[in-house]
Amino acid sequence: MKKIKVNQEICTTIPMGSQHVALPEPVKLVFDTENEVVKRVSFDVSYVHRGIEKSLTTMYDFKKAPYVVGRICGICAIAHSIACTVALERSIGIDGEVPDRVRAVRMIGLELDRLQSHFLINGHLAEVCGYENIFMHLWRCREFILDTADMLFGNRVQYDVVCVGGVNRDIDEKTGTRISEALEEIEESIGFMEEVFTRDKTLVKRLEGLGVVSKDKAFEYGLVGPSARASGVKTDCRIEDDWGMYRDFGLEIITMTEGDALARCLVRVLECFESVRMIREALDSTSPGEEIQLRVRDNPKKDAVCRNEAPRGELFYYIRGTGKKIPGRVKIRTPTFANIPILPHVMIGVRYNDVPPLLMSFDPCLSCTGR
Amino acid sequence: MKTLLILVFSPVIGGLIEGAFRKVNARMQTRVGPPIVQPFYDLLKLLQKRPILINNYHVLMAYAHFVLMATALATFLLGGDLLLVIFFHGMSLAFLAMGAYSLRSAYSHVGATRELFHILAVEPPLLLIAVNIYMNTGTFLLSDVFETQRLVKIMPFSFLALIASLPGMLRRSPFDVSEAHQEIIGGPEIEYSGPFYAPIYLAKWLEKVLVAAFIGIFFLGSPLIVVAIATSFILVLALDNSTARLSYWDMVKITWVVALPLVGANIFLNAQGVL
Amino acid sequence: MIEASLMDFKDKIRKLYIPEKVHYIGVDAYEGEEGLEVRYWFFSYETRDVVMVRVSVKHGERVPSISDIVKPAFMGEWEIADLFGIEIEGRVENFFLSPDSPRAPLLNKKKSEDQAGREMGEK
Amino acid sequence: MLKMFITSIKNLFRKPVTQLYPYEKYEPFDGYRGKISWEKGKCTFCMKCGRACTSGAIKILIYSGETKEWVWNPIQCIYCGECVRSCPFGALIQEKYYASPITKGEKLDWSEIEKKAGRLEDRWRRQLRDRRGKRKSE
Repeated sequence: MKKIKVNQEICTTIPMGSQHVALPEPVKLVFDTENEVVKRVSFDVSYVHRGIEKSLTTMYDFKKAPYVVGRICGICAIAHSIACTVALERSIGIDGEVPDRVRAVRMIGLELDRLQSHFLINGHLAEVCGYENIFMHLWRCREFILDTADMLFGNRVQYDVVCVGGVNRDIDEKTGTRISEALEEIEESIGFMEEVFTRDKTLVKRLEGLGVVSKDKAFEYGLVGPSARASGVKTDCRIEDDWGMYRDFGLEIITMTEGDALARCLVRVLECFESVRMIREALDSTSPGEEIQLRVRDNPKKDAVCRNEAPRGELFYYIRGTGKKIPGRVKIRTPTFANIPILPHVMIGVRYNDVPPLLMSFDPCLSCTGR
Repeated sequence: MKTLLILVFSPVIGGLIEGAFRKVNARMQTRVGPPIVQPFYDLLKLLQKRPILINNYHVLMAYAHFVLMATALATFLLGGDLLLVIFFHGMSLAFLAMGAYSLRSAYSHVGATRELFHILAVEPPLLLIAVNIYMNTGTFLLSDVFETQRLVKIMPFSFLALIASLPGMLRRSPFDVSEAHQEIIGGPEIEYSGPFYAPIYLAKWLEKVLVAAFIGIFFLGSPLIVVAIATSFILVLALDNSTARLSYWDMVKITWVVALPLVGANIFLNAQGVL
Repeated sequence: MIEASLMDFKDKIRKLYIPEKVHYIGVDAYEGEEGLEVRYWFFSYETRDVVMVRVSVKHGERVPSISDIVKPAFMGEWEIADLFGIEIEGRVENFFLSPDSPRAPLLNKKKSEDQAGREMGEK
Repeated sequence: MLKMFITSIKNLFRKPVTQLYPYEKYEPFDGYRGKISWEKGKCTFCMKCGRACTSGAIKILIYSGETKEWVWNPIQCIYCGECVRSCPFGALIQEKYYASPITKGEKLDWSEIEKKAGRLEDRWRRQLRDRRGKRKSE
């Protein structure tokens, strides 16, 4: 009997990217679809390589590094700065001497950043589901968080507050009280977000059961951050590699077991509550007026790593100190890098109109990935 | 004379409706929103842009879309046949889909398919409503229908069915699948640009006037006619702002499940002489 | 830190990597004075330690892919293949760099020129 | 869904939260990282700010004699404030206002300035070396 070979090229090819409305950043995904059901996926991320790793080993000395790596990502800037700084401090050998106040300020920065990032991505997710009103509401709430950050650090997103050996501005008493008032309002808006993602029927209908990642798959593909926690993997770099005081404050790791797009959203929402609690604890733990910057005399001389929990997941920095001002090698492994390999597997069999929400629920940040 | 007036004024009114849509939509999202004459600025800007021609057929279909939409509206306002209006409207959308099929763009193709589903979802309820109007007035000719006062009293369920198919007709969430800009970036309209997009943009205004006129039939002779039209548009916008986009099979399913039984019930009640 | 050679590093990784207990972080390369080395980074959930598997590689040597053991490893491997010009099995060309960008930008300049020359010679 | 429906209707009667930006002024908070201003009297041209600058947006031009110039490129600047912190004399202040956008007429030719600064620095280094050499030979 003669076998009939089905021509694979019959599929409709829908390219998504490198520029697309649903994508905040350039990545190219090509879907082969049949009746809008995705059969095959291929992807390309070669659009935004900026050579920051190279420039850190040739152009900038280590004191400028936190400012440079802050420019890798527009949303999780301070996560990069902190990871780089902590790795540099470990390389120099002064990480034990960093005062508590510095740790507290860094924690406040990172958690504020996490809040605004989670609001951003959940709002964007609602937007790609075609729910513009939620998008506007969530981004308005985010605007308030940005204002809070502006009040604290003088910038809305690029805080530029971390430097090697400390932080470069302190939070005074008056701002501290204003922040604690602002936190209550932020908590209210998180409550709104929670209500939206649990109660709103059309949104839940779109997201529920979309792109389920089982716990085994999550382990197998090494997922990180909220995407992993939504599948029930109990991992959080803030606990595992604690540069701040997260273990002292008893940070709770939020996990869910469903592993679908809705669970990934809800993990982010619940993490926001936890972030607000961390900011409160950090504000109360120390008082302003302590020394906020150590004098750095040495150059980085050891090999050091830092794993920091960016809003998107584990951020890994490796610095090879050579005893010179400029480190020998800086390796940056960004969270999205770990979350991309699973995407083609999750997307197969999904209807094309569910692809943008599915992609967004993993919270990709391609500029980070390109570096 | 009347014809001329209608031809001149309906795009202006359509533009204002479009502007009001944007303004109200913005206010529902607590934004300030653009000025109400923004659509006219947009149109002027579109006409000034450099024309980029992909193929002649594609552009021809854009004009066909516009001309048929205008014909549908003119037929309506001049008191022509109601069935003709609905067929012209459906054909106009079909031309848009055909134009979109003439390209190689994947988004355009997907959008065209979805546009056809739009026709599939929206036209049957409209036709049934027309049938219902015929039952009550004995004619499809609109000039005779116009003399009937307050149709809404005898066909309330048909009116509700019209409201239910409005999001589909106006391409508003939850049924904005054909232009779904986060998925297929405008669908059938994606490859039009500059002056070639202008007829499509104008046709959108005219479609809004057509929809408004359709709602108006039910309230003829009542002082509430403008209020009724405005309220139903605001309802559609509020629904737009409180739902996520559903898929096209959901659109067909929901529109049919909601609208068709409503009209059916009205036809049944009219036949029984209850209403 | 685990030192390994090109011959036995896959066995060592296979022994080390258990998906539920060890998290794969990434792969990285470094060009020191002694030559190129490829490092595989793992994190153990139990001991909370970062483990590095170091493999020294000569220029132009083929490195087998570990993506049959560690599934998400292919992206990191393609990246170092692009950035350091290391030959990795099953790589996709220009995954991270655009086609018109300089080859192997993270290598020291002189060596990368040598390699470019060699590639030209081969063609 | 129902709640958002009601909220949307309610929002029609609320004041919008967005601003018409160029017409309504935005007032930044205290400590906003804005424009960097330079006070000529306090500056000693020690070049610390230039060295601390991450993006190389500050150049100091030392001509022969007493004419010196401090140039700042508001486009290249990343507004981290490292120069302000590095200044031992308080000659640099970060104001809390936006650096206003540059119009065509006042556009800095930055590459030209960088070249000039490089040349001047080279000359200055050479002079220094010569002077040292003279001192040694004496």
